[in-house]
Amino acid sequence: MSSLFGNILKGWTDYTKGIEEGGHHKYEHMWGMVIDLDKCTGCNACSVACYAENNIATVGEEKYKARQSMQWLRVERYFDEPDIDPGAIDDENAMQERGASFLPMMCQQCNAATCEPVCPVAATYHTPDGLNAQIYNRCIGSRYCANNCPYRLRVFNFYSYTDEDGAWPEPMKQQLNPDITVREKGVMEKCTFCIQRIRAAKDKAKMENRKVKDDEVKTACQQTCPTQAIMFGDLLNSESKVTQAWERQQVKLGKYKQDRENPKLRGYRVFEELNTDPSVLYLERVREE
Amino acid sequence: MSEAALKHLSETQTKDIDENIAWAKINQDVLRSMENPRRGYWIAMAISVALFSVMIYAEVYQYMYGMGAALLNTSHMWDLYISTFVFWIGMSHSGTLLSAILHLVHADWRKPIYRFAEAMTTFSLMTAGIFPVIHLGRVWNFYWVMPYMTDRGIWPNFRSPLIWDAFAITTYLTSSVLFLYIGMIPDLAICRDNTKGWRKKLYTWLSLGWHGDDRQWRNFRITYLMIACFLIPLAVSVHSIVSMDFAMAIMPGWHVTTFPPYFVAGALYSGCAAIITLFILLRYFFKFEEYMTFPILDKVCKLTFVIAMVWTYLNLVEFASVWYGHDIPSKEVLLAKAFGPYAPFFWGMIAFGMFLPFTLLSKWARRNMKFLFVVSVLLNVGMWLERWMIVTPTLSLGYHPWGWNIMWPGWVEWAMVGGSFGWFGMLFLIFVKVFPCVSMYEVKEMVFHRKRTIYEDVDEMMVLHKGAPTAAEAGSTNNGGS
Amino acid sequence: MVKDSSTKRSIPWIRLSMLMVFVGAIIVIAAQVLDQKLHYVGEDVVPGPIVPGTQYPDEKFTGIDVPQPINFSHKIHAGDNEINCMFCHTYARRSKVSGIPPLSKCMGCHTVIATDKPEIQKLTAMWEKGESPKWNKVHDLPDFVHFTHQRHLKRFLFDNEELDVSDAKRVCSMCHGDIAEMTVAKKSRPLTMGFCIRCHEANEGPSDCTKCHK
Amino acid sequence: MANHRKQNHRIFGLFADFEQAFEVIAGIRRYEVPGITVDDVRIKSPIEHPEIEDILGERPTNIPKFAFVGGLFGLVFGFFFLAGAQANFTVQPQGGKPVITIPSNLVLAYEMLILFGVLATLAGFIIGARLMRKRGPFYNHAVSLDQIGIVVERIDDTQRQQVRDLFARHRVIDVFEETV
Amino acid sequence: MSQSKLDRRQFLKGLGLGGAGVALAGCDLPSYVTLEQGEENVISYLAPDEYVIPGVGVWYASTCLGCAGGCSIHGRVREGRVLKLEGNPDSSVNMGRLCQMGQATLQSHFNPDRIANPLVRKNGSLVEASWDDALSLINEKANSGKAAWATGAISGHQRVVVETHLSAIGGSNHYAIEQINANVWQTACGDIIGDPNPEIHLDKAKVIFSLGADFLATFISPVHFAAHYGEFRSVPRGTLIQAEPAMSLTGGNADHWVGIKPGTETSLALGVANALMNKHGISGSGISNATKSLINEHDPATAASICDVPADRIEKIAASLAANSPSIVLAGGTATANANGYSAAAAALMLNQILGNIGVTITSGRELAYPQLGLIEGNSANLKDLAVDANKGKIDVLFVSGTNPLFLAPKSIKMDEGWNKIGFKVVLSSMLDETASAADVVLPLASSLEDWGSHIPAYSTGTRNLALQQPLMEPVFSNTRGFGDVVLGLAKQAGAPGLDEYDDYYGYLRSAISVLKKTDSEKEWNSFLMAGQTPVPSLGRKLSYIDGKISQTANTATDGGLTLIASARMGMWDGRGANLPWLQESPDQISKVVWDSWAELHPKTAKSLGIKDGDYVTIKSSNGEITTRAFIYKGIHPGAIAVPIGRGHSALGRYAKNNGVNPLFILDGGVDAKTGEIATAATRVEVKNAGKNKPLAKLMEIDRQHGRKLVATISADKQRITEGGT
Repeated sequence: MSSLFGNILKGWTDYTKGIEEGGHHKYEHMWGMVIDLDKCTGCNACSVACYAENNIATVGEEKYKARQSMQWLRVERYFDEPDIDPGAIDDENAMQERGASFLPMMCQQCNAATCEPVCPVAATYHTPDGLNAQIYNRCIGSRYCANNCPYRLRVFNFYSYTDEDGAWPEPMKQQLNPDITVREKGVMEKCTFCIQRIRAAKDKAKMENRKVKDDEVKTACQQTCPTQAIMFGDLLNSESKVTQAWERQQVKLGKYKQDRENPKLRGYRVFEELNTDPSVLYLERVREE
Repeated sequence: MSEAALKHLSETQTKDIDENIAWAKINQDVLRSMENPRRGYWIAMAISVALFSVMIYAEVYQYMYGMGAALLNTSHMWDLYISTFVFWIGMSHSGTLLSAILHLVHADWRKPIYRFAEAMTTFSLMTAGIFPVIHLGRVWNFYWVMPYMTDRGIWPNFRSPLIWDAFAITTYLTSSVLFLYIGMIPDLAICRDNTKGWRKKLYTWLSLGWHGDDRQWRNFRITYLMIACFLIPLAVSVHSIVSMDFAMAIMPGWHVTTFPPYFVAGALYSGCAAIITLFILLRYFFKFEEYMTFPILDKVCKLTFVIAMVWTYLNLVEFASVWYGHDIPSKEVLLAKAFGPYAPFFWGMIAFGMFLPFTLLSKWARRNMKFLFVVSVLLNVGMWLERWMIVTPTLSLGYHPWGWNIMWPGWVEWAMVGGSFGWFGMLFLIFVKVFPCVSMYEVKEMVFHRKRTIYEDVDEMMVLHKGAPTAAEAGSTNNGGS
Repeated sequence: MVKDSSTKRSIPWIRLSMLMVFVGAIIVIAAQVLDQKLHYVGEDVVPGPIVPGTQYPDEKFTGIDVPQPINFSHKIHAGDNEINCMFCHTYARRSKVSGIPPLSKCMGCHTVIATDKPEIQKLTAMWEKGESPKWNKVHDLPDFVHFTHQRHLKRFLFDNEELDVSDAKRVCSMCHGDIAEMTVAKKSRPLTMGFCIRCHEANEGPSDCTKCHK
Repeated sequence: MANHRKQNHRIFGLFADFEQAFEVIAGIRRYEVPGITVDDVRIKSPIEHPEIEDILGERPTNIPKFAFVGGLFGLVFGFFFLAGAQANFTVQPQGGKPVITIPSNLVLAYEMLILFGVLATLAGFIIGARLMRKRGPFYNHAVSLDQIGIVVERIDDTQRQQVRDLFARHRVIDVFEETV
Repeated sequence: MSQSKLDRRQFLKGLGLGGAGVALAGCDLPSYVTLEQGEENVISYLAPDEYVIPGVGVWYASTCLGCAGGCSIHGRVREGRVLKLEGNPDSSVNMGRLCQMGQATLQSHFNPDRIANPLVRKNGSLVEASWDDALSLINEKANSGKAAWATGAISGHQRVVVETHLSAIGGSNHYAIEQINANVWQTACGDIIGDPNPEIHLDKAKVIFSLGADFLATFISPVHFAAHYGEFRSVPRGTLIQAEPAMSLTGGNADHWVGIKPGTETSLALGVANALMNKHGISGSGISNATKSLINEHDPATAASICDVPADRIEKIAASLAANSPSIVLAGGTATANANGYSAAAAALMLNQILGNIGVTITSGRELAYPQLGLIEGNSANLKDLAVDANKGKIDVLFVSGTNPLFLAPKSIKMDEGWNKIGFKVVLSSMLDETASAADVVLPLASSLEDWGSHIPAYSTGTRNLALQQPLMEPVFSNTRGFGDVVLGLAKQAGAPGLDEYDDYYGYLRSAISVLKKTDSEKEWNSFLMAGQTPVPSLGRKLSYIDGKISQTANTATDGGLTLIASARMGMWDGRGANLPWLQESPDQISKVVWDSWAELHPKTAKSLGIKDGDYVTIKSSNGEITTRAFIYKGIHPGAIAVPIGRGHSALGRYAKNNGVNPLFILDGGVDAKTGEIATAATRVEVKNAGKNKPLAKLMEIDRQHGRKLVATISADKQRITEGGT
């Protein structure tokens, strides 16, 4: 009975607080990212590092072709430049004058995530770290969250990859990271900002009775990035590089339209206008005209 | 029934029902329809079972290989399962809603046909309920959507439209089963009195000792009325909630304000069409020419046409609101529906859903069984396409161009869709042999009241002034029962 | 005198309906009180070996007897000789896993102590062969559960000024029961999620899923 | 007053002609049988007769109240159930939405309202209609077919004959009696 | 020593490998089922070191052997299993970063298709044998006749032992084979500025003008250059100009990508030089008259017509080079993979000279004080030599390791005939690749994460370091042996002097390094291992420009057909990546294709040939044909067709086998005139539609953003206004 009705009388107002407080709880952290698209060379090291860190299954050509691939971090490549030379791509005889545009896309860890409210079993929810968590063992695979993700950044285990002809034939199993659950078939998964690393850092900090330091948590993609185009840190920690970068770009959380006195600043968030409030800030790619 | 006779009937039959029909005949006809199935019945049953077993096989296959067996992919997380789910939910609306509404407005022509319509409601709900379950990635955990107490202290997420579905469908199923059952009690009593063996036991148990005294009738009438009142808002809410699966989502083409009424209208529409189909089938197989008469069919057709127009209107409203809105992605989805790879199905939906109903305007069509049968089936095909065109094009053309791709359902999905019809047919076929699919007592009421309206004045005179009627008058007022 | 007609009987409908509303409300209130008691008051929670300043559900569970390669007796070590748990399970305070003591640790004593016992001889034989015994896991959580001994020891032992390290046994017994009375370890607490949750609620532990599931 | 008499005969007449049956009731209403009021009359019919009820007099039922109470309970219970569950399940704040979300809870409470309402109605029906108990006296299959029966209760010997005559006058097909 | 080795090994004995099995039980069953007792095992440590804690990862330093770059890595070891590799932040090579191939080294280590036991060819087929049999067989065969070694890039003490063994068995030829190399550029640098491996300061440059040098992916030390590229892009932001026939990763990141006609890079460089001198008054100091006259022949218009590049584009390049100093001009990759490769490199250096970059952005490197340890970069000329010598019968016994000649060799150089002429072939390999499966004896090697070794990185600035490679875990396949151990053993049994004191390679390496570092203390040694590298004495060089190497600029004949470019990609590399699912599934940076080869075509060409995206195209040269699917985009010169190297294996395990095509097979014998490098970008081919269409498996099915703000681009001028920089 107790867990049936519980303590709704206590702090009713707490429970009914809305988006302006970002939910009812106090955030311990607000992990965020900055990706400089001018430095990003699209070399894919981040993507492979992600496979290595997070026990992501490789699916093989046929399934990849059927778009059942499992990558959490995909480096997209575009050939058009709407902001500099819109017409260029339509000219059959032209050359690819300014190279290609690369865009590393991982889960944007939205603070008003569209995936969270629709999950029937609350397998995806918002953590006090400001992360968009996915609890694999709670997931029943209704796949509503993925349908509702405008970024298409959630991947689903359409098959079972754990058996011998799967993604990890012996002895590849030995490489699997014990800090991460290996997902079974029928489970939704996505980028977690390397939550196992965050947890390790937080536990370490707690053991030493201190706060988590900036740069103490490095995500796999950030750590391996050859040009260091990826920055990761705590947006609540005013000293952190990420916070400073966000401030420099005059981008704030909790808005779907930034009012910046300098419109030429490079910072922007993908699909910000959908009011998903993502935590990943991209810096515009720069090219000579 | 012979061709000529049918034709003749279609011209001569002008009354909803012939009030001089003998009551005993009503009982006989209906009870006969419940006995010794003929060959056609067994063939139909065999087909249904076959389809259903294919579905079972497909489900087992999918269970073993994962959802990939259904060729779903990162962009198309949903496909036929959900659209067929919506389709069956839609089917379920006619029966109850029509029956309830017409009951409230005292349209007594509903009486011969509402029984099987309500049965249809129940069974299409039971069919619809299958789909959300089989489309789960981990189907063995489906019960986690139910709000049950556990020592882990975790609950479903009541924000999720899927949970609303679960609640709504459970409620709707319970209520419509009760509606069907309560409406059936007097008939069950009749069956009880006229059968023997296991059937007698069954009906005795089900008829709850009904013996038709005035107290029971009074309570019965009120109960029926109350439940009808409950069901109308319920039915509306159920399909609005189903529509919210989409309307609550952010995806272009789903995030549409007019979806709830649009879905409800579509539901009624497909339901009416289904009623016509079953009407014709039952009438043909069980020789119910005297009860399921042309005039009633005529009325149903007109109703269908009206609802079709409502649906058409809402459909056009949706297009317009998208077209004149500023949401580019939604507009892209709309254009892709019309001119993209799914265009044939889109236009098929438009043709069947919007234009075909106009044939119902012609009297000839409304009186031509074969033609009507084809039309009604096509209307439902159109409505199924509508659901598919709601679910899939949006998924193939979302916000992020990376996710854009075309996907065609594989055999597993088709097997599930076909199997659902098998399952439905199976249940319905069992129903018509176990329960009276025409409401006997209400047909009797219909007859009785129509007669009273005729002889009203005579009665007045007799009761108030002359006292006991003479034999001659009595003969003229004999209801033909004895 | 069976005079049946509902006209005679009149039920106070309004009052009845009010009553129903009250029933609903009362259920809720009752739940509140019950809730308070269960979650935040220690009395009706039976503590095991007392760990000051904590309440936790004392649920019993009778595990199966898991055979082990060496019939190690916790009773002799932790019980009779009162060796601190963390003397052997030395990793518990430094890692998420408590760890099986390395063979070298056993040999540290058993080169001299009780060398005549058959089990010890088994041990010695293994040590000389340079192979480790293959222990069977007794307290085995699902793989999607990431429990960490480190943090729990810190919370209940090291940060608990009423305890000092020698009382480790008490803290361990919160989840492992009275191991000191067993020979080879045996599961004596359910270790289900409910078990964890109740303890976390009673002691204001974190309620964030990702603390354990990732 | 009728309800003080000790007589305990019941008489049951079966009529083929509904109009005649109504005549009998009309007759009783006109006190053609002294001491017998419409309160002592019950009819058994294959169909329902709303029109008879004004003759037999107003006999209200409790079903609407059942429905009302059931619905009300569904609403209250539904909302508190959900709210309580959510309040206990505080680990699931989502996208900055409140823990107890009024709109969704209202939708669900609404469904619960209808569910409990319908169930209560059914209960009311079963209680009010005296279903699921021994079938009453004088049940005749004809009643479920096409004939209407009239039961007159609590009559003594003198009235018995008068009632029989009344029945006979309206071409009764069959008459049964019993003494309880 | 051997004692300390024992300790070293000891800690690797893990808490069993239960961990992986545990994780794999997965999350699909309700918890009460997985709350099991006594189902899983724990193997305790025997006698662990103090710092080894179960459940806590320990990081060990080692060296990545993904390519010759020699990045220093840290491997995360937990419960005795290496789980993840990261760059070593202290390394001057990769500053803690790593490329995808480095990350994927793990999978070559845990690869299911590794060779577990020695194989010996008995009546035609390879059968498993014991080490003793294999070695004794080698012993009787190897010491007779002319022996040779074929390796990949090799350095450090492995090189020493290999050469010791070679001399012990009386062989002289050591073929170091690397298909992907910067040989032409380095030779040119050696000849012209007197330093084959100068320091290239991308971060200092304001403009990078690169003739085909894919320094972000395949040029000498990709991670290092990528790191510097990052700084080059940060404020003040430099401009990257890339001229190449087919877009490489570097080209994909260029501010100006110049799709140039294959083989005409020299003319482009001359044209730019011409514009610089005539329009921007750059005095060609130190330029010989011969060169000057060459330059004068190439006024932008002429150059443009030769290179099929708009003249104003050449002007633009010259302008930005003139305006922003210092700049840097590189040549490599496709630019140097044709008959004129050497002069292209020379022309690039000439441009550096007249722009005054030499000594500013191109400064002198340092060379190792111990040349015998130095890196042999390896090149494809050696591949050809190997084939030629083999055909001439100059080789009776061949030891192969770290390279795959049978896969890399074009048909035209008749490698397989030569191979069959070789009497006795021993392959030391961890994977059964084409070469290994054609060998007489295959010795299974430990993976690079199980082995000892010392390496000289291909490129590093400042002091030269000796990168140390140490085992990160117990061998996955117990019967494999380290490269050093095997070669040392071979050398010993071949009677090489002075090796008997070392019972294994670890001992050898340890003593050699202690000699090198003049210390033998355990502490020092452990500090070396912890750092993963240790500085070694090196001597500075000085640069001096010698002109006149630009021999001729004649273009390859332009008869019908297209020029096939066998393009090098980071990922598959020269084919060694093909057996790693992570690399197979990580999309190519430009085409985004996975798990298969593709042929890049310009839409114009495609239209004229009637080819659509995803069509199978047959590419036919004088040496045969390959059929693969077309990828049509505008990052390639209309006169060229590019097929990536690395796929099309007939062996090398389940992931690589029968996957894609190998463009190297159909190259004609063309080589660079000066260095003899196999010209991978100069083969004339006929391309026709094979008539079948099957869309490629790609990450992206779209090339444009369709009005979404996904990758926003801002012009550099605007960026300078807001973020400064000139």
